[in-house]
Amino acid sequence: MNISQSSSLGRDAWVRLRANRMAMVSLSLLVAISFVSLFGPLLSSYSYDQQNLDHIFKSPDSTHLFGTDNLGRDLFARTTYGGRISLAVGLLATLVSLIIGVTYGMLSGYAGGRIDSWMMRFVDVLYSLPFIIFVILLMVIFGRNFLLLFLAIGAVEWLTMARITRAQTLHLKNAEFIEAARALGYSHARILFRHLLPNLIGPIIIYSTLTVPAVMLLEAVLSFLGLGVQAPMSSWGSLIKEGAEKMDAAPWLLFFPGSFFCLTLFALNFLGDGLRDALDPKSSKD
Amino acid sequence: MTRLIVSRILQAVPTLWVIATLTFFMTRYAPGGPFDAERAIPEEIKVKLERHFGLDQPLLDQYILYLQNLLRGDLGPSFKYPEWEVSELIATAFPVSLTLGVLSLLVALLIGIPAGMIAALRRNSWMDYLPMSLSMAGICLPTFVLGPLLIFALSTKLGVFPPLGWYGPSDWVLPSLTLGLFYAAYIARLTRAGMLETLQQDYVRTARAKGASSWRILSRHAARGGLLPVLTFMGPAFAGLISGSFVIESIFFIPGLGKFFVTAAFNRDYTMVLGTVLFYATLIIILNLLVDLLQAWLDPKSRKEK
Amino acid sequence: MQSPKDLFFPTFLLRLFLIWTCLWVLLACSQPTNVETALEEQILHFGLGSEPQNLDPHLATSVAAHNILSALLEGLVSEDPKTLKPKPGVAQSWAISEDGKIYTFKLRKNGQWSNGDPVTAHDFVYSFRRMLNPNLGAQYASMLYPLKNAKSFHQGVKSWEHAKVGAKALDDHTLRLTLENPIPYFLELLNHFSWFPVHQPTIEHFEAYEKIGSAWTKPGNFVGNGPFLLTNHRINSVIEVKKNQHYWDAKTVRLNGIRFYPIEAVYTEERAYRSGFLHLTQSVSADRIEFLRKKHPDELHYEPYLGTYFYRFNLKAPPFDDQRVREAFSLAIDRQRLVDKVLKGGQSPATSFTPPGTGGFMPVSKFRYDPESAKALLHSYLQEKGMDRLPPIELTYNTSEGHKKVAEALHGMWKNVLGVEIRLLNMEWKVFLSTVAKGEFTLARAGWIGDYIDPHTFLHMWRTDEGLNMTGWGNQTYDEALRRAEISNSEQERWQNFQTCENLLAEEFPILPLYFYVHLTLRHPTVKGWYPTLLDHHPYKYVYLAKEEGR
Amino acid sequence: MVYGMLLTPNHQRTDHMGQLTIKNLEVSFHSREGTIHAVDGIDLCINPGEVVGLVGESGSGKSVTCNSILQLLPSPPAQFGKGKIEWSGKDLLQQTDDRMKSIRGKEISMIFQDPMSCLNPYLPVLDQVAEPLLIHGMCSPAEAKSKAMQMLVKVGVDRVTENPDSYPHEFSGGMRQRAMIAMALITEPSLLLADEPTTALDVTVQAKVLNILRELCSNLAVSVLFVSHDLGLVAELADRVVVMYRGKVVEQNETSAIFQNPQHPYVKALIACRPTLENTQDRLPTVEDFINPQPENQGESPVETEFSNSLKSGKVLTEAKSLVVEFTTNKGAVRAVDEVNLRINQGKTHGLVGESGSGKTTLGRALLNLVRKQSGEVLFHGNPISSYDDKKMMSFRKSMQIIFQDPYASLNPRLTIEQTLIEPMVVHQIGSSKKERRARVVALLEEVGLGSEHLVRYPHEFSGGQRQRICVARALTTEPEFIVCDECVSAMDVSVQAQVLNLLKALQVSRGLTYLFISHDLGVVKFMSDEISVMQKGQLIESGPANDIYNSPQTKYTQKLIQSIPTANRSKLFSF
Repeated sequence: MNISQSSSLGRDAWVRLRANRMAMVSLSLLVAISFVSLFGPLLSSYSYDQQNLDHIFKSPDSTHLFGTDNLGRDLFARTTYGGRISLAVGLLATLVSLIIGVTYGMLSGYAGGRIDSWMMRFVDVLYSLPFIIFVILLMVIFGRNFLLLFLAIGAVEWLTMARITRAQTLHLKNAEFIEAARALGYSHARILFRHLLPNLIGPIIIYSTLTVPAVMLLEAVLSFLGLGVQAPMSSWGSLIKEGAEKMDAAPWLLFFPGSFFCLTLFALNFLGDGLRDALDPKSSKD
Repeated sequence: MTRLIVSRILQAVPTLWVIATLTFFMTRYAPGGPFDAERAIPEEIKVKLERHFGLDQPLLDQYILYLQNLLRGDLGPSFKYPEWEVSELIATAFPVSLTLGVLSLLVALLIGIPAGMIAALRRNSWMDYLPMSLSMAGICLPTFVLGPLLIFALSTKLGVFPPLGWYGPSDWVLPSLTLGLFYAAYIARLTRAGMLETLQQDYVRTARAKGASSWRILSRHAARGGLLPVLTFMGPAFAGLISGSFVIESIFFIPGLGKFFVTAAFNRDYTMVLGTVLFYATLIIILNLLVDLLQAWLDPKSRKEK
Repeated sequence: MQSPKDLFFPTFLLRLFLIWTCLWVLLACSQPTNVETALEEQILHFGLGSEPQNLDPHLATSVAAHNILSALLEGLVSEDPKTLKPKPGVAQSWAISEDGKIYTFKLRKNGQWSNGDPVTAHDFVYSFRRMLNPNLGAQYASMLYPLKNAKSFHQGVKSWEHAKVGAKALDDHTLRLTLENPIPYFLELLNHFSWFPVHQPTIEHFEAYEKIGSAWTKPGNFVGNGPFLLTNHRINSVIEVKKNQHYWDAKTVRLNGIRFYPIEAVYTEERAYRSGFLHLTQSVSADRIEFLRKKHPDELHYEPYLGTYFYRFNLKAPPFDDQRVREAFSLAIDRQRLVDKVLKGGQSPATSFTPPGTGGFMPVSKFRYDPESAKALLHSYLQEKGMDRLPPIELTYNTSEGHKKVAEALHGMWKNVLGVEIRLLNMEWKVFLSTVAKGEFTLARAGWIGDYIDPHTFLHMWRTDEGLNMTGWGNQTYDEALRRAEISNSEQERWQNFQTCENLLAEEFPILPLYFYVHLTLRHPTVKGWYPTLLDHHPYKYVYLAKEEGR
Repeated sequence: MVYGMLLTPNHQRTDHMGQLTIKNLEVSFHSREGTIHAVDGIDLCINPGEVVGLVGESGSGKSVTCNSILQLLPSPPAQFGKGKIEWSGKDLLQQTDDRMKSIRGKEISMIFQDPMSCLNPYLPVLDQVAEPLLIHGMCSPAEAKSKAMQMLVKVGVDRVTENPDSYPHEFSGGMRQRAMIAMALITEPSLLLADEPTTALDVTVQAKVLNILRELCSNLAVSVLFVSHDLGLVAELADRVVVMYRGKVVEQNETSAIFQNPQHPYVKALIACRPTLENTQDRLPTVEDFINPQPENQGESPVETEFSNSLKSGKVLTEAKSLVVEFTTNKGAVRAVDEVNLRINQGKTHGLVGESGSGKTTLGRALLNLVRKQSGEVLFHGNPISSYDDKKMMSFRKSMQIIFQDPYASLNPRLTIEQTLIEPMVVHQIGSSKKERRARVVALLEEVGLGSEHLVRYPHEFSGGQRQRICVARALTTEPEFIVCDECVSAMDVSVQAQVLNLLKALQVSRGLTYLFISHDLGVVKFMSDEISVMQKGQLIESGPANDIYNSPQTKYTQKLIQSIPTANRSKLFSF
C-alpha cells in the first residue's frame, strides 16, 4: 500500500486517507476480504469443488467454518473462491468501463463543438439499446466466458461514466487554470491527463463505487438466469442466489456469501467517499 | 423543444434499424433453432415447419422480408407460441410490465426521496446514517433475496399478500415493493447528494433570510434543483424497471415482458426476440426523450429558448 | 447553511409515509388463500410447470399440453385413475380381432362436443387424417404409425384415398382401426393426445386443417369433448377450464374448474404451494426434499415415473471410442449413493435402461458399481495408449439446478475413483440440443420419459441411425432383436428380445444410465381421487376436493 | 405571554423599537483543525433610520457579524459567546426558531453580495420578490404580486411588467441586485442588512444600484447596515462608519470624521492604499506600512535599471490590426471584438477599461492567440502570429503570459505550488535539471514575496493575495516579455490589491515587462498604465495617454465611467 513515492498528490491523499477512520476501516476490510479471497482457498483444507455426500447441509461448526452446501462442499472454500471471481468481475469490468468512459467523455468534452455533439449523439444512440437484453442475448448465444462478461458489462457501464466525465470536463474546460495551461503552451495531452483528469477524480470515484456493486449484481442476475459462472465454480452472486432459495432450511448458505458481498459494498462505498475527500486537497482544511 | 423531439425521432429510425439488424443476425447465427427439441423432429417435418415460417429462404431475403413487415408494423407470429402474434403477446405483457414499473417507481420515489431529504437535512446525525445505511443495505440486497424474504414474511407466514401471480391489485404489492426498494436505495442517495448541494446554494440562504419555513425552503426552493439528479436517473431507471424486471417476474410469476423476452431468447423464438428488443428500444428512446423534455421544462433557461 | 434544530420538519414527511403505508394495507386486506376457498368452489389450483406451446392436440408436444388437453378432450378410451388401464371413453365398448390387428370401437350415442354437436366416428377419422397430413407437419405424427398405411400417407407417398389408412368409420358410431402389427399396448396408446379428436367444423372455420398456429385453440373458440371447457388463457399466467355440461359423464365430474399455472421456477412454485396458492406442484427441488419432508411430511409425494436419467457417451471420439473407458466410467459411479445422498427423492438407481416393470418387463440389471475394476480398466487403457492420465473430459449438460447437481456429484465420483479431471460445461437448452445433435460433445446429460408403458418406448432409441441415438453407437444384433420384438404378438418373445437389447447396452456402454425418475410433488391433503400413476396421468373427472378429515 | 406583557413596561418596548444593539458579540467556528474566533467581542449600535457602514477586509468578521444578526450561520460549526444582539429590546440570540422566522424578512431584511446565485434560478423573479409578503402572511397572493410588481418598477426592473414570468437568468447582474433590493424592502422592514451588495457589479451599475438603495431607504426610513470592503463606497452612503480588523472593531465614527481624521493605523492604511485617479505615486502604501512601519519596505520601490530603460524605447511589442473575434451562441454570432486596432509599446503598461461584456477580456485572449479570431491580425514583434508554425508558437507562448481575475480558479487545485511552477519549465525546457528548476522556482517565489516553505502547499492553503502572487510567479517562469493582466486585482480587498499592484509595478521595472492591464476600475488602470484604451461593445472608443483620458475624456462613455467611481475615491479630499 505504499504509494508515497509516485506523486505528491498521491502521498498527500494517502496521509489524508489515513486520517479518515471510516475509510481506513473500509480499506482494511477490503484488504482483508481480498486477502481471504486470494488465499482463503489455499488455506482451507477443502477445495471449492470437493464434495462430501455424507455431510450435506451441515450448519457451521469447527470442521466447516461456514457449513456445507447441498453436495457437502465447504462453504468457506466456496465463498472465498467466489470472492475471487466476483471481485475480479466487479473490479475489472468497472476498470473497463472507467477507461473507456473517462477517455471518451474527456475527449468529447474537451474537443467541444461539433465533435462533442457527434460523440454524445453516439452515446445517446447507445443509450437506447436495451443493454441488459443484449448482454443476455450475447451470453445465450456465445456461451459465457469471462472476457465476454467484462466486455459486455463494461460496455453497459461506460456510457454513464462518459456522460459524467464529459459534463465535468465541460465545466472545468473553461476554468482559468486550464486556460493558464493553454497560455503556457502545454500540449493537449498534458492538459487532459495532468490537469483535467485529476480534477475529475471525485465524480469518477463516486460513480465507480456505484458501478462495482452494479456489476456484481449484474453477474448475480446472470447467475439467476443460469448464465453466470460455470459450475462448480462459484461467485458471490451465484452463492447468494442459491442461498436465497434455501434460506429457510439452510440460512448460512445465504448469510456468509451475503455478508461478504454486503461488507465489500459497504467498504467500497465508504472507501470511495474517503478517497474522493482524500484526493481533494481542499478537504483537509475546509 | 420541437427541435429536440424532431431530432430524436430522426435519430430513432436509424437506431432502431441498427438494433433490428444486429438482433436479426445475432439470433440467426446463434446455435440452435426454434424447432430443436430433445425429441428430434423428423427431417421432413422440420423442412415443413421451416417453410411454414419462411426459414427456408436465403437469410438476406428473410431479413428484407422482415424489414418490410416491420415497416408495416407487422412483427409476425411467435415461433414458440404459433397461435399468437408477437404484437399480441407484447400487448398483453406490456401493461403488466408498465404497471409493475410505475408502481415500483412510485415506491422508489416515495421512499427514496423523503429518506434522502431527511438524511440531507439531518446531515451527520443518526437520521442521516440510518437511512443511508439502510439504502446501502438495499443496494446490497439483490431482488432475488428480498423477494423470497418478503414472500416468506408477508405471504407464507402472515398471509397478508398473495405470494405470486398478477391477478388483482393485491398481487401488485410485493413485487413492486421488492423492485422499488432497490431503486429507492439509489434514489435516496441521489436525493441526499442533490439536496446537500442545493441546500448550500446562496438562494437557499436568501430564502432563509426572508423568514421562509424549513418546509417552504425544502419544497419551493431546494427541491427543484436538488431533485434534478434524481430526474436524470429516472429515465434509465424506469427503462430498467420495465425491461430488467425478469428476475422479479420469475420470482413472482408475473406475465411481464421480461419473462417473455428471456424465454424467447432461450427458445430461439426469432420473431419474439426481435419484437421485444425493438419494443424495448423504442420504449427507452421515448423514456429518455421524456426525461429530457421534463428536464428542459424544469430548467427555466431552456424552457424559454424553445 | 442551517442548524439542525431549525431546518427540520418531519411531520409532513411522516404523514406522507403514513398515507403511503395505509394505501398498501388497504390493498392488502388479508384474503383467504386459494386452497381455502377451493373447498367451497371446487377449483383445483394446478402447478403446470411450464407454458404449453400449443393447445392443438395434433401440434402439442409437451407434458404441460397433455395436462391441459386431457381436461379438454377425450379419446376413444379413458383411463382408470389408479392403474391407467383402459376404461370406456368416447367408445362405449370395443372388440379386438384374433390376430390383435383390428380394433372395432362402438361409440356412445350421447357423446357431445362442447357446442352440443354429437361426437361421431367421422370426427376421429378426420382427426387422424389431419394428424397424418404431411402438410400440417405434426411433430408427433409418428405416434399414429401403428395404423396400417399411416406411414406411407404421412410421408406423402399416397393420397388419403389411395393410402387406405387403417381407420374407417363404419357408421356414425362405429370406428374400425386396422394396425400394421399387433401392439399389446395399443389401447393405452390411444390416451396420448395425438390420438384425440378435434371438432371438424371448428377446424375448418379457422382454416386450421393444414396450418400451424391458428386461433381455434383460444378460449371461446376451442370446442372439445372432454370433461372441461377452456375459459381463459393468459400466456405465462394462467389457463382456466370449467366444467363442461355437455360432457357425457358430467355427473362424475366433481370439480367445477381447474386453474393451471405455468410456474417454471421450482422455488417459486414451492413458495406458491406453501402459501396456499396451489394444490399441487409440478416438481420439487432435490435440495428441498429433506426440509419439506420435515415440514410437510404428508404432502410430499414420491410417485414412480416412467423415465430414465442417463448420460450419452460420444463414441466417435477418444477416449470414449474405447469400450474400456466407458465401462470404467460406468463402474466408477455409485448409483445408490447418488440416489440416496444427492437426489434424495426416492429415485431408484438405474442398473438397466428400461425402468423395471415397464408394461410388466423386468430387465436383468447389468450396470453396477465396482471402483476397483473401474480403475483397472482405465489403467489398462492408459497403459496401452502410453498416457499418464486422461485429458480433461467435458461434461455437457443443459442449464438446470438439478442437472448441475448430478453433474457436480459425478464430477466428484470420477475424480475420486479414476482421478479424472472433468470439466462441467452447462449450456442453454437450445445450444445444448444443437451441440448434442451435431455430436460435438464428449459426455452429455440426457433423459427420456416414456410415451407409453412398454419397453419399446425406451429401447427403440438405440437403433442404429435412429435420430435419438446421437452416440454414434450401432449394433446389428440390437437392431435385429428390436425388430423382432416389434412384430411379435407374444409377450414372452418380446421380453426376450428386449432383454437382448438391454444386455447389449450393458456390454458396450454407449450410454450411462443413472437413475429412474420419480415424480416428486407437493400435494395438498384436500385433493382427493388422485393416485400415483406411472405416466403421471390423473384423469380429472375423478378428482375432487374435500376436508382433510374425510381422508 | 400574558405575564410577559404585564411584566414588560410598555414605554421600554417603544424605546428600543427598531434599534439594534450588539454587545460584546463573540462568534467562533469550531472545526477539527481548531477554533477560529471570527468575531471577537464587538459592540455596535444602529439607531432607527441610521445608515451604518461596516468596513473591513475579507476575513475581518464583518459578514459573520451581519449573518449573526439574522442567525443565518450554521451552528455548528458557529458558536456564540456571551454577547448579545438586541433588537427592539430582545436578544436575538435567545429567540426561538419560530420567532426568528417571523423577524427575518419582516423586521430585518438582508441582501447579499452575489446577485447571480442569490436568486433561485427555478422561480420567476416576481414570485420571489412577492414571497416575503406571503411568508409573513401580510397579504393575499394576488395582492402580493401586484405589490411586488410596483416595487420592481420602483427599483427599475421594468421588464416584469411586460413579462411577469421572467426568470433570474434573463436579467443582468445589476437588475438582479435591484430585484434583491425590492425583495428585501417589500415588507418595509425596520432594518436592512446589506452584505457587500455591489461588490460583484460593474462600477457604472454599482453607482446606479447604490442610488436606488439610498433613495429607497431614506424614503422608507429604513435603517441600514452596509457591509463593504470599500471604504470609498461606504462613504457614499453611510452616516457612520465602523471599521473592523481581525474580528475587532478598531474605529467607529461619523463618516466625514473617519475620512478626515482616521485614528487607527489600519484605517489610515485602508484610506491610503486605494489607488485614486489623482494618485501619481509609483508605489501604493500597504497596510503593512502602517501597522508595522519598516524602513526597508521602501527599498522595494522601483529601481530603474539600464536594462529596463533600454526597453522603454517606444518600440511596438504587440499589435492588433482590425481584429475581429466572434462567438456563436444560440442567437447567432456575437462580435465580442469588433475591428480593434491596438498597439502596445514595449516596456509599457497599456490599460484597457470597459464594463463587463465590453469584450476586453476577449481582446486580451485574442492577443495571446487563446481564442480563434475571425479576421484581422495580431502582430508580435511585427510578425503576424497566424504565420507561426508549432515551434514558433511554443516560443511565442513562452514569451507571452496571462494572469487571471480569480487566482484560485487559475491554479490547478490538485497540484502543489512546486508542481505548478516547475511544469512550465519542463514543457519549455527551461533549466536542465530538476535541481536547477527548483532553484529557479525558489528564486521566483522570493521575488514575488513568498518563500520556499510554500512549495509543498496546495493553492487552497493560501490567501487570495498570495495565490495571485503565485500566479504572477507562474507567469514569470517562462521569462515572458508580455503579460496580460486580466482583471487581476478586481476580486481583491483594497489592501491586498495594493500589494499585488506594487509587485506588478516592481516586476515591470526589474524585468522590463510589458503589460496589458485589463480592469473595469478606472482608478486602478490609471494608477498602473502609461496608456489607456476604453472599450465598449467590442470596439475601442478612446485611446491615449493615461492622464489625457482622465483629464479630458472624449466620449460620454468614458465620462460615465469616471463619474461612477465613488466620490470618496474621486475626490482629492481623501487622497494623500
